[in-house]
Amino acid sequence: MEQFALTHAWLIPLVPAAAFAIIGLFLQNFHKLSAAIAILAITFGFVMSLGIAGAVFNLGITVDAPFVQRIEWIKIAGLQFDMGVIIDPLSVLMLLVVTLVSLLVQIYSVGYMKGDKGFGRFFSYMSLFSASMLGLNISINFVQMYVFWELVGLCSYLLIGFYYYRIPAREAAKKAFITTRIGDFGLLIGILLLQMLFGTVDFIQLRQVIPVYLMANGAGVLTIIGILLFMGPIGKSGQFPLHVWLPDAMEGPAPVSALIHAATMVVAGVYLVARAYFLFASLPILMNIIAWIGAFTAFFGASIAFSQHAIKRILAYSTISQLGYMMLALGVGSLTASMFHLMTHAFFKSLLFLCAGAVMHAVNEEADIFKMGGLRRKMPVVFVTMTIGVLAISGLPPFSGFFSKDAILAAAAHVSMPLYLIGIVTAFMTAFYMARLLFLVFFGESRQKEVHKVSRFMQLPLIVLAALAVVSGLGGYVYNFGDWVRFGPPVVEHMDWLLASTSTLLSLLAFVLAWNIYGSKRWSSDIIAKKLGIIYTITFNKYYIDEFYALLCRIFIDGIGKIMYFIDLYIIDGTVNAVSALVLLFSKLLSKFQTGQVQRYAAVFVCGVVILLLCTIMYLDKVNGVLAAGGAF
Amino acid sequence: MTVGMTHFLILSALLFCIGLYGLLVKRNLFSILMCIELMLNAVNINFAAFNYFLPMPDLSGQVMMIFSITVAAAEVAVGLALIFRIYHDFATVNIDKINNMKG
Amino acid sequence: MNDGIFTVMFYLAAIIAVTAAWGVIYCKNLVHSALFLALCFIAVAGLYALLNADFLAAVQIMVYAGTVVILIVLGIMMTRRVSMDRSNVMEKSSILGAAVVSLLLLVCLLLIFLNVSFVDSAVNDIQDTVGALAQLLLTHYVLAFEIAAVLLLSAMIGAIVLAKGADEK
Amino acid sequence: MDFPLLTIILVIPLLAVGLLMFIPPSSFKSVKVVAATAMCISLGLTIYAYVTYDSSIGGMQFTQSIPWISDLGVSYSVGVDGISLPMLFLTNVIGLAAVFSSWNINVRPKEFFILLLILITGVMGTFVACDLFIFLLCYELVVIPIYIMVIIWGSTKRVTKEYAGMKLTIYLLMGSAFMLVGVVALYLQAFPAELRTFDIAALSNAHLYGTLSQSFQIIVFFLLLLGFGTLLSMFPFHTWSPDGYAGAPTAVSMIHAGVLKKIGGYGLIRLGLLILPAGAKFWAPLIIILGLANVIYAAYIAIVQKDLKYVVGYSSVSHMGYVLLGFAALNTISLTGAVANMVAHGIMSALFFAVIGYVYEKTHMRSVDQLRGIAHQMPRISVGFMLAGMSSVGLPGLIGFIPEYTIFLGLFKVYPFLAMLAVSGIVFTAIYILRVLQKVLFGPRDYGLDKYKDAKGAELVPLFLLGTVLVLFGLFPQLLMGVINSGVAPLGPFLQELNNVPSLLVTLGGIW
Repeated sequence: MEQFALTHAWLIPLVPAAAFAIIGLFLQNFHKLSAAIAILAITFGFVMSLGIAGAVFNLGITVDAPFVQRIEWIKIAGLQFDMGVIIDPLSVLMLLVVTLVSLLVQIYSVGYMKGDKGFGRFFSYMSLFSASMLGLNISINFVQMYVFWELVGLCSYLLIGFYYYRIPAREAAKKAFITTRIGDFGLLIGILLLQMLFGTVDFIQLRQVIPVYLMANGAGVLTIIGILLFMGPIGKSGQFPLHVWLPDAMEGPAPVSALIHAATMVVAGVYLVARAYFLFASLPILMNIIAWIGAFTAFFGASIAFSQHAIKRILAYSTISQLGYMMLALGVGSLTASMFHLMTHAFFKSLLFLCAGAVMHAVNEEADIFKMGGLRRKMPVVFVTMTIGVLAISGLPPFSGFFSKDAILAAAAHVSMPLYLIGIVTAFMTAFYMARLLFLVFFGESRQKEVHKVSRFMQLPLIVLAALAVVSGLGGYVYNFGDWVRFGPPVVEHMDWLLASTSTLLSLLAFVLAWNIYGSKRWSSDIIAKKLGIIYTITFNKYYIDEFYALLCRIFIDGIGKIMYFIDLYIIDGTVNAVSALVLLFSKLLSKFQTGQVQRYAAVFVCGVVILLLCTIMYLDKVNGVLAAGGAF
Repeated sequence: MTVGMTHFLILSALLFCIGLYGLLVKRNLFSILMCIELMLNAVNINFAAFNYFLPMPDLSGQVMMIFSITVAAAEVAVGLALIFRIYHDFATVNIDKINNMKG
Repeated sequence: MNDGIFTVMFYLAAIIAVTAAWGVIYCKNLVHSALFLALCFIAVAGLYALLNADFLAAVQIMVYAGTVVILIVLGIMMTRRVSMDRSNVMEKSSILGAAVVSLLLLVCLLLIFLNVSFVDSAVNDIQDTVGALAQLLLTHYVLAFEIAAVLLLSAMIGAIVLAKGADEK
Repeated sequence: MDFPLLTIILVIPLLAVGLLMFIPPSSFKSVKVVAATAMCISLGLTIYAYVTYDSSIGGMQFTQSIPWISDLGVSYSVGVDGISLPMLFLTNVIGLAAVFSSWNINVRPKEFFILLLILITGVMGTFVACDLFIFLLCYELVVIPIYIMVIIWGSTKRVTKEYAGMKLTIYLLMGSAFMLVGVVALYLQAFPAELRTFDIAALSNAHLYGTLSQSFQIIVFFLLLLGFGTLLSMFPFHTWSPDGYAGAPTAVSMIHAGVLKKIGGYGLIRLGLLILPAGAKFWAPLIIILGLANVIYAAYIAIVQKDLKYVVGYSSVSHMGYVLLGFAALNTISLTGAVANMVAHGIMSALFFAVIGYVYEKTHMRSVDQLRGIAHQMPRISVGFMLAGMSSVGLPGLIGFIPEYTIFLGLFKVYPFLAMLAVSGIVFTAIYILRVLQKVLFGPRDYGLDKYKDAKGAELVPLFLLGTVLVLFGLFPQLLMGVINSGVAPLGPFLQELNNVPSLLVTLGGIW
């Protein structure tokens, strides 16, 4: 079984892809069947991933000695791309996380999407997404990764715009695609430059040639390439300044937000950096950039989440913030911490999103948390699971977030104090806004009269994810996550209890604060908002970045476009039309000579003949010569 | 001075130019057609003369005349038909009135 | 043929032809012009006969003096509306230009003809012209001959269609 | 090869034309069936040729040569290699799609399909011709039907169809006039009088004998560049393209944008590069600049367009810029990419025009402002739109990605900084394509559009056919790249030698 799973790992993305094709082409209108096929396909993927995980443990496959399969995709003179499978603990972790979350989210969707006209379409997109994401996870080279990278982007586009009849949804979808495209532009250039420099984009080969190159040529060009490559993750993982699409992406259905915009696709950027860590880790300047962008994004996202009202938007900014954490971890050199957090975050954040979906489902798609309240009695399962999620993300022991976040903070503290401080402040803020969310939604007096029931299909995944959110951190800590998913030699993790207790205390403090403001209403939130004044306004309006981008776009895209069109229409085409008008004018002039009087034409014709004859006269002696020689004409 | 090639050529030139003059001054389509026939005849005289006076083993010149006459006959037929048509459409055979091609 | 007679006959025919040609354009009555044209054609036929083209002389009389002129006269009849008296006047305004152009052409032609020295010693004296012509037409010129036949046919059809009027059905 | 496959492929549409002459104009159905059958057979044979073409040997295959005007060195000779075979395939696919997308033509359908088939034959002829004379002949054969079709079956929006038809025709003829001058000069110069030939292979060797001096090559290549560049809608000779497509009926837009334009790129490679290498090398920097202008300038303009056909028109100008870039980078990778991009763009623009044609035919609307949310009423057409749009954006898994990637890669090897600019085109493309897609396809249901039906029956054939090719060549690019590579890879050493030939930059540097 393990051996089979290992050598047939390529089936993991292929089966959901087949499910996509079958559902998309034939089964759009057979709702139950399409859901069954999609879930079966991803279950197959999960089982296979488990098998591969077993194989990795038993056969001693490590990050230094991965298992690789490849097949030729393109081969032309001077260029060859392979498609293939790379199996090492890193990719196995991703496979497990993606298949598991995807499976649970799809089960949840059976309940969530019930009665929607696009049910079949939804599951076909979900299958396509799973296929692309899994394909991305097992990529053996940059080009394969780029291919799937774009495909997950497409799925994200399709799923954000799933409710295509809603204008915000379609606008958000467009925004997501174009914003990530800007990042992909850099990524593509980076890949091209790598290909040019080394003649290969294969991870295994690059890993061998890059140190040699660095020894010989220094880090200059590679740093530029690295920055360009990093533009991709900035776009895809919602890092500042290309984060703007992620909050808007919440226009998609809640399961989509949970799966794509929290657990899997957005971490593709983190995964790319991790996969190519041999490149990034050898470039100190770049590592600094990554760390600072990550730290800034973490703080920045949290500060906006502070003041938002829509439940999924808060979670979206929280996702941005957590992704910042992961980048920070990568930047400070701890691949282990980053991937650890990636895993735990995938569980608790998708849990949170699914809970949010359930809440919104129950209260008629109301999104504003200030209009909710007192839901803990009416939906106890959701309340309990959501609380677990909130505790996990706030980093309280013994929930998973505690271990992973602590690992990141510890790593940051080792490298740079400012980064650590930003991290710990962000942790405090995270706890505060999550508590705010929790208290506003589930405590206080009830404002909804009717609450829809949460179906079984939706409850089961919540419970499983909640369980994972509890144990995944502890499990990882106990079973030495760092032995497997690592860069460089295995490091023995040990808790830095000082750091851990500091952050725990801060989180508790945040909870108390939030309870006083939002739970017991001891302090009025409005007054605080007023006191904070301009700061509150700025964060509430997301630092006006969207407006700024819209302005840029109007000036540099529409404005220049209009100017160019003007040039095209009146200068280039104008010249052409002027030439044609000139010709027309000339022909009008000439046509005056055409009197329509045939006899005039004849007279002119004869004049021509006369001229020809005059020419003949000039050569008359030659004619005579020919005649005299007895020759005929 | 014996009558030779040159005489015939001059005669044909004379006839041709008279025909041309008529062609240019007349306004009646029939008249123009007649002038054209005149010019064709002038040309035919040349053929006959060349055939007769130049060292030539056969009657190729006369064959050319036959073709020329054929073409002239065809031309008269079509020309007359055209004139009928024009008369039918314009109710005139005066060429000045037929200037639809005026630019 | 005797040289003297040849000369006399030539001048006679030439004078008739030129005079008749002048008559064609001088006459104000269209029918008179047509009659002069016939006369001119007959004179030209005479010239052909002088040039050992007896078959063509006959053709000339039959086709031109006979058919063509008659056709033209018929046409004149069919399109006649008023009296023929002034049916064929010259356009006063274009006389000068036409005269200049024609004279120019004439002068040019004369210049060329008078300055080219032809060697007209040998005279093509084939007796059986009809036979020789037939021989040539059906051997060397057979393709042109056939094409001429097709041309006549198509001219005939075209003339019928044109005269009948295609749009009248 | 005993079996004259290519000749048969060429002759079948003409046979259908002959057959159509005898079908009464009133029986619409049989006219369409005959045309469709002919194109089906032709496409079938082309696929057979594509499959049996031996890429491991490469070179001209399925050749056939019959002397025609031996005094001038003209012969009817046809054959395909790795560069022309994909183009032939493209022509047939789009030809068949064009026939089916014109299924609802009810104004003089007989004349329409006769002209369409002649047009397709002409285009195919240019691609299979191994003789320059035949090439030109077929090219001229193409221009006239297009004019008539635009004038009779076209549509008038911003510009009248008469204007559009005239602009299209005059531009093409102007281009071909330059080209003709160049070709005649080439013909006269390449060989001494008694050896003169129009054979392309022989002419391609002429520069080896030194008869074509460098300055001669530079001048003649410039003439060819004007001709083919106009055809390829090279900046600044591109304005015919959006106007022309806007006025033309669907099938003409499809064929014109899909394959006819590609004759420009094909000609630049086959005649420009192979016969006049020094000229090509000399002008390469200029072509790069103009190509970049195409890519970015046209993309910018496409962003502000309202009429769907104008968007696609400018988008095709923009994509042709990539072809120019791929050509002018002058290495095997970029050349492969250029040829592949011609195929890719052909398929996607044909699909675009097909779906726009359907929408226009049903609603008589083409403006982004008027059409909204048609995914509600026309889901199948919307899928076609999405496919075309996404491959235009260069999404991997569809046909557009690999060609662009290879072009970029080839260009990076020569002009890295300009290449970065070129890559930015992918962002602009995404902007204008997505703007159009989301406005036209998505959004609230417009009940005013409810009376219009989705595509069905024969109308689905182009969507399915072109969509299949898009996905197939996207997932398995080797099917396409392998064949092209067999045509381009042997040029490697030849292109290597070109490195030593001076280019425009050297001359300019000298003046400096």
